[in-house]
Amino acid sequence: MSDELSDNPGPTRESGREIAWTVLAVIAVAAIGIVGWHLIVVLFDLPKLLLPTPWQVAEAAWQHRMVLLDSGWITLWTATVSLFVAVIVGGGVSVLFSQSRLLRRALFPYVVFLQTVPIVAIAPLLVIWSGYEFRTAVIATVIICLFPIVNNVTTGLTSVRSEHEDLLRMYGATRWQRLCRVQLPTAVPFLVLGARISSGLAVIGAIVAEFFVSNGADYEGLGAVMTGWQARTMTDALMAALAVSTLLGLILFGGVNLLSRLFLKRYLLVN
Amino acid sequence: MSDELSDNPGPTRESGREIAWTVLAVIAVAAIGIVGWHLIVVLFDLPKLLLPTPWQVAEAAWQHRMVLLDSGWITLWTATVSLFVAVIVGGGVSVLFSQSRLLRRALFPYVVFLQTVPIVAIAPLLVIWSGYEFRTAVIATVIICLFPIVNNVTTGLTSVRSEHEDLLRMYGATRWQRLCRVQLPTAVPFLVLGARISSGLAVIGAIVAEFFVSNGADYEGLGAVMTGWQARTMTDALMAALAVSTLLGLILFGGVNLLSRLFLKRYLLVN
Amino acid sequence: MNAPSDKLDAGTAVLCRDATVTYPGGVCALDRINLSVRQGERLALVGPSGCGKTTLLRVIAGLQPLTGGVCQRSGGGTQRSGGASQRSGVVTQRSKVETQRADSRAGDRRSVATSFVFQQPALLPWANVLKNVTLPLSLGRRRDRPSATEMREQALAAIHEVQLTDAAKRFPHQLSGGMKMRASIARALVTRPEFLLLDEPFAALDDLLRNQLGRLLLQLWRHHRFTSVLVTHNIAEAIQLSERICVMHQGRIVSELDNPLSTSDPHDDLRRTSEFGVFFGRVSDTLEKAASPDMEGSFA
Amino acid sequence: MNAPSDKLDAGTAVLCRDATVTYPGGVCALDRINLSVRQGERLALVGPSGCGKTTLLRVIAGLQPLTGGVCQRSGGGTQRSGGASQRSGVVTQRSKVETQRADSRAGDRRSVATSFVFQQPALLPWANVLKNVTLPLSLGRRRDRPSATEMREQALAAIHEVQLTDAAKRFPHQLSGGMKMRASIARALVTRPEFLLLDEPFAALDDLLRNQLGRLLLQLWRHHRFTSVLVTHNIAEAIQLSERICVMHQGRIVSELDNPLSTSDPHDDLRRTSEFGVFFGRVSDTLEKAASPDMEGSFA
Amino acid sequence: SQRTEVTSGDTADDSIRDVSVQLNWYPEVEHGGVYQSVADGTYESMGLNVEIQPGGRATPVAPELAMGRSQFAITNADDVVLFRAQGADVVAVMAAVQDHPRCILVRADSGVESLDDLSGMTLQRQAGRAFLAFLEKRGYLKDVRQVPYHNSIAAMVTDPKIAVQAYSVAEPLIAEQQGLEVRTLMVSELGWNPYSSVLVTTGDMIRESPEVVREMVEGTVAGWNQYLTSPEEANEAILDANKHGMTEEALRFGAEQMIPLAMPSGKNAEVGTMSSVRWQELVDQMIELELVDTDSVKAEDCFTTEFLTPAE
Ligand SMILES: Nc1ncnc2c1ncn2[C@@H]1O[C@H](COP(=O)(O)OP(=O)(O)OP(=O)(O)O)[C@@H](O)[C@H]1O
Ligand SMILES: Nc1ncnc2c1ncn2[C@@H]1O[C@H](COP(=O)(O)OP(=O)(O)OP(=O)(O)O)[C@@H](O)[C@H]1O
Ligand SMILES: [Mg+2]
Ligand SMILES: [Mg+2]
Repeated sequence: MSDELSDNPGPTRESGREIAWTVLAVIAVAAIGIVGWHLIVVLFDLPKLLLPTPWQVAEAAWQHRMVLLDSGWITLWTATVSLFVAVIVGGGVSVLFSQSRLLRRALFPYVVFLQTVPIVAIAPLLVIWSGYEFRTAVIATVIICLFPIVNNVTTGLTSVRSEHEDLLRMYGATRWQRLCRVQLPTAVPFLVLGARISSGLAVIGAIVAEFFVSNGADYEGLGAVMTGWQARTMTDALMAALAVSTLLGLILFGGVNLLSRLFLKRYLLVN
Repeated sequence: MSDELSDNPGPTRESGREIAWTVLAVIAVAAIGIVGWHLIVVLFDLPKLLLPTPWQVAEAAWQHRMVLLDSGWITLWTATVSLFVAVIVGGGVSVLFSQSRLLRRALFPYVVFLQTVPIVAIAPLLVIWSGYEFRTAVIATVIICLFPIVNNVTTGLTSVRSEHEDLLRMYGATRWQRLCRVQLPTAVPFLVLGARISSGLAVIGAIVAEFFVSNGADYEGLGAVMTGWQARTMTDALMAALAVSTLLGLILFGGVNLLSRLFLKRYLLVN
Repeated sequence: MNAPSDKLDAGTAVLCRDATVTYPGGVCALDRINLSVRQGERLALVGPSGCGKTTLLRVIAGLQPLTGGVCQRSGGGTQRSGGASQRSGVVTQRSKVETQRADSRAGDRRSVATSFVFQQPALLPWANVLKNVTLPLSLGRRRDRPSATEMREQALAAIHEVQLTDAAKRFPHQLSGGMKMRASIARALVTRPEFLLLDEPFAALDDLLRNQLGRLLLQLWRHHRFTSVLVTHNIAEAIQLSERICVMHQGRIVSELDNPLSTSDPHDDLRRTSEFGVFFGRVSDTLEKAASPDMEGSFA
Repeated sequence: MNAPSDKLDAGTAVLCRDATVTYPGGVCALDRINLSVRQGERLALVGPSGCGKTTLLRVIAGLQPLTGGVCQRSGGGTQRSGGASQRSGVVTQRSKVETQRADSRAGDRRSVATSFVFQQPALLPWANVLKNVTLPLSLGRRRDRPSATEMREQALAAIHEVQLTDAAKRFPHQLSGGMKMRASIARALVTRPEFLLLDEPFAALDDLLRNQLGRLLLQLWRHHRFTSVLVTHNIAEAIQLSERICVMHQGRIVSELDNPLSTSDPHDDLRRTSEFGVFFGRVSDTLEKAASPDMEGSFA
Repeated sequence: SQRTEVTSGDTADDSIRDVSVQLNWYPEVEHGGVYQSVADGTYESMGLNVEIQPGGRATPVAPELAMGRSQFAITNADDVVLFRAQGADVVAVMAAVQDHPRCILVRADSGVESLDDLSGMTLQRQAGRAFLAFLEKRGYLKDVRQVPYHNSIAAMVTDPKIAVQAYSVAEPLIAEQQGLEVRTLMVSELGWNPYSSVLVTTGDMIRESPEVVREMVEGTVAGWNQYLTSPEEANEAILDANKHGMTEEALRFGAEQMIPLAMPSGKNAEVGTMSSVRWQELVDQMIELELVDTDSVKAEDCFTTEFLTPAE
């Protein structure tokens, strides 16, 4: 998961064998979890409405596979776009913040505001201003994912090692040079860390945004589907949808990891 | 905000003068924001229930000051306890993860699950299992704040510098010694970074949990109050509540920063 | 703050008056240092570990704010007590702001191109040797910045001078300790600086390389007549590479010795001459005397 | 994997056979090294920067896996090719798992207490000097671990030996370069190791301190007769502190020279004797010959 | 339906007008009349191109009207009063449902026979709803633990001590489908009975385009009349718009339940009518419950019946 920061960059570390082991381990845990779940349902004789058995959930998933696929795809798209926007915007804000301590201190409380404001509470306002659009869902989701990026990247940009600071001063680096040559590379591991957190938040954000935004017929993500199923107390289908949302989270999380390994590896090495 | 990581530990850095400047800057930004907001309302002649003027919000805040104070206090308490629990639990999980690569890989997807599952969707289940209690709100909030801690601390624990690894191997450190002497100190800056993100999430989590968990009698936080006001389209009071929630976020955020400065300073210095 | 009265004489490169540095912990690393370096002079600083050599070098470079006294550098900024928080983004006192501006402007203009070989290599871990060495060429606001190919060529030449050609594409974590220091030396030399500050540059190198690089330095000096301040523990090295040797002890300059051998061309047999032996002994004795208990008492 | 045939002779501390290390980038840092170190022997490794000294030391310490050959240490583990991914938590080949276990068990038992002075100080930045020096005493599974006060006293004694008493409470970032190395040396000596590996320990120190610490090492050796391998660029130091000098070049040991002066008590005038001069010249020549173009050709 | 033909004839030469109706919740039987008129082309024949904007959680009905994104909306009468108290010029022009379907659902085995027996129960409710203030004021909620409504009746399955706020046209069926016997306690019987499924528009709209309002009202009344007779076509449209939250069965059940609520007297003529007495009563009640300030809302501003009577 987080080994890039500590492991030597041996090309054979991530061998196929190891990946196979990982997959096996994950499946083993899943198997244990599913059996445990089933036992709980059976032992306590829980009604389906409260907690369906894994098998019932699987059936529901199969029955609603097209809906899950379609809406899952839409939600994934919302989450991905939002994460991307959050990285860009958050990175930009952080760069601004890194340029002036005063600016940072003056504006940081307002970034905390974005983080603290319950999206559930401002979603209606967003809808009023921006309408029942994909755009609105993205804005809401970006608000949710922004803070981890800003917090981490700002910290990264202001964590330049003192020896590098000296170097920059010696050679009269301009702000811009300082930023590109040292600050941004220093911030990369922090960005990756933040983007990982945001990748999960993006999925949850997209779903919550959809609770509010996708009432219209033309835009129907997992969140909208889940609201409907909840109203009909279709607990089994609801749980299938939850499983899909987790899958989306893992996809985004894995994507962030993969991209960072492919393109940012050299910045992740601690020497 | 994040200067501990880069600045020299001069005792006079955080001088009173600088704090005064910061406060001034924050207030200046607030003033600009409030004036802009007022102008927008006046220029576009927006109805009060769409966007009240700052003054109307202030009036509403004053009018409902007792409610805001009481419920804000409850929410702050929920968020604080949850953040604390999240740090303990998340730290524990991370320590487990740091001990075995296989364990880490096998279980990490399930931590991502916690992060991705919309609390809105599982809150009803939680309530059924745990009741309309403070406890339930804490559980829901912990679920929300856990991931940033686990993600960051695990990364920190596995980011031990290779020179320190060598040192530990040379002197035959046990797992436990390795953990206490090197891994945990290495992970501290990562923990602080994660706790900062979680401090905001804790407030939003507590509010969202209260949407589901509050019971009219003895446990009624900001979230519950906001639902009621939203139903009555009391936009002005709602915005006052949002302001309070931001305040709570800032308090927690500041608390995390303060504690880390007081007790963890030596671990935050990059040398 | 650049008051006219502070102007340096034409021939003076550095002038420190009562320069004092007390670190936050209370350690007095520099204790009322008075020092002047002429343009084009080669000065060596020797002294026991922890006596303040690195601190003095950083003061001269403008990297270390003073807690007392003044230090001026021709074409550079003025360090004085009060300009304490140079790395802070928020400066509240007007005088501080000005001092800082003067400093950074000076850094930008680089009216005197300065290079510093730090005691630790301080390479950028995410850049390979070539990129690290190219860095100083690509920084600053110079109008006449060389093209990318020129920069590359100059960097490769500097890398060749420190015998790292084979490792030009390697990253710092793939280098040995000595190789890192050599990359750092190449980075300092690549700009052909007019002012060179060297903090134990050769400590991690073997004698052969040390001599070769020493010769390289002298050769460059004959062409460019740069001003240089060299910190070293190696008295022989100090004698071979400098015109004047300042002996430091516990934050003070306890002795300045003019080097009688400085004009000679460096040749390997220099060390075997009797003049060398005599002067070596003098420096050595000064050092030991400074460290002896009674002297220590006078500084404590 | 600890097959009986691999057992070392009683008097042998280290035995490397065809030990080879090729780094991921393709650099061959050690090229079929054959080396044996006797119990209680003082060995010095000299050679140009980047020739593989640090790598060899790390192989001997068990920190660097081999890509070919074997290296055994008495009471310690066996390094052999195949135990490549020692820091990985997941090892798939059965043989790898076993190798690793053997290694770590050996480390835990510490049947031979080993200390390593790394080329970089490698201090824990969040601990002050005293805590850093106490560290080795508090690690491991030793039953007879000293009490906290004993550990503190031993650490303070070691700190006193490297003349850092005044700085015992300072943190690494408050130390000068030489002081960091001294703290690192104190940390290595505090356990009174039976096997001492030193990677250019005195490079950042002035001659006076260097001599004092050298004398300290010899004194300890007379009492404890530990085995030691010292990497240094300083030929004089190698002569004063070792019984045998191995000259390395480009990953190979090109020459082993028995030190005729090793038995003598170290005194400051040793350097002025003619025997010293002669042996110094021999080592020096060997080094230079190794680096000369025609030799270079034979290694390339 | 004859009237519809006449009107459509009057406006035949006018260009088609686009109007949007904002619903206050996910599409359901409460919006049946509107869907009916869209589905069977009633609106179209009157020259209106009606677009239905579905609602959902926390739908900002009044702001949508104020912003002019929708010209009409469906909401409850008590919300109209609240909106007006907040300064939004929202006016009711037609009320489809005379008796409010609001009810409290309890399990048959809970021992609760009427709303008087609620004490000791846990009520899942949406905080801030006006009927709660009413129940509270009248003392029905003494010793009742009020907790948030989870948009589902799942909690009742495990706990007989739980009561859930509901609409009599929807949740009882869901409970039945889950094999749960429930009792439906109507709040309207206690005297809290605002109109439901109220068609609202803005004062500006009434002043500037009264003919559009009139057409809209007439079309919607016609739609409701049709829906209460044969809901199949509209139900299909509703299901299409809310396929995850609705089922055919639920819609059929809801439409059936709707008939007595929309026509307590059983006469078609009653559909859509409003009386100033009931509006006045509602406003008085809300003032009494301190939901709105005295004098902030006048009952006569809340509604107009001018579009319910045939044009002169
Ligand atoms: N950042 C710091 N904070 C506090 N004290 C410091 C700091 N840096 C250096 N010192 C102290 O200041 C004194 C002088 O340090 P300096 O680095 O200048 O020594 P030096 O002459 O370069 O020594 P060496 O030859 O060992 O590098 C030392 O006592 C050191 O402990
Ligand atoms: N982690 C690594 N990855 C790749 N190459 C490496 C690595 N470490 C060292 N090397 C290379 O291996 C060779 C030997 O390195 P080593 O550190 O053993 O040299 P050394 O003899 O200690 O040199 P020095 O005297 O400069 O410290 C060098 O060419 C170096 O570039
Ligand atoms: Mg120094
Ligand atoms: Mg080395």
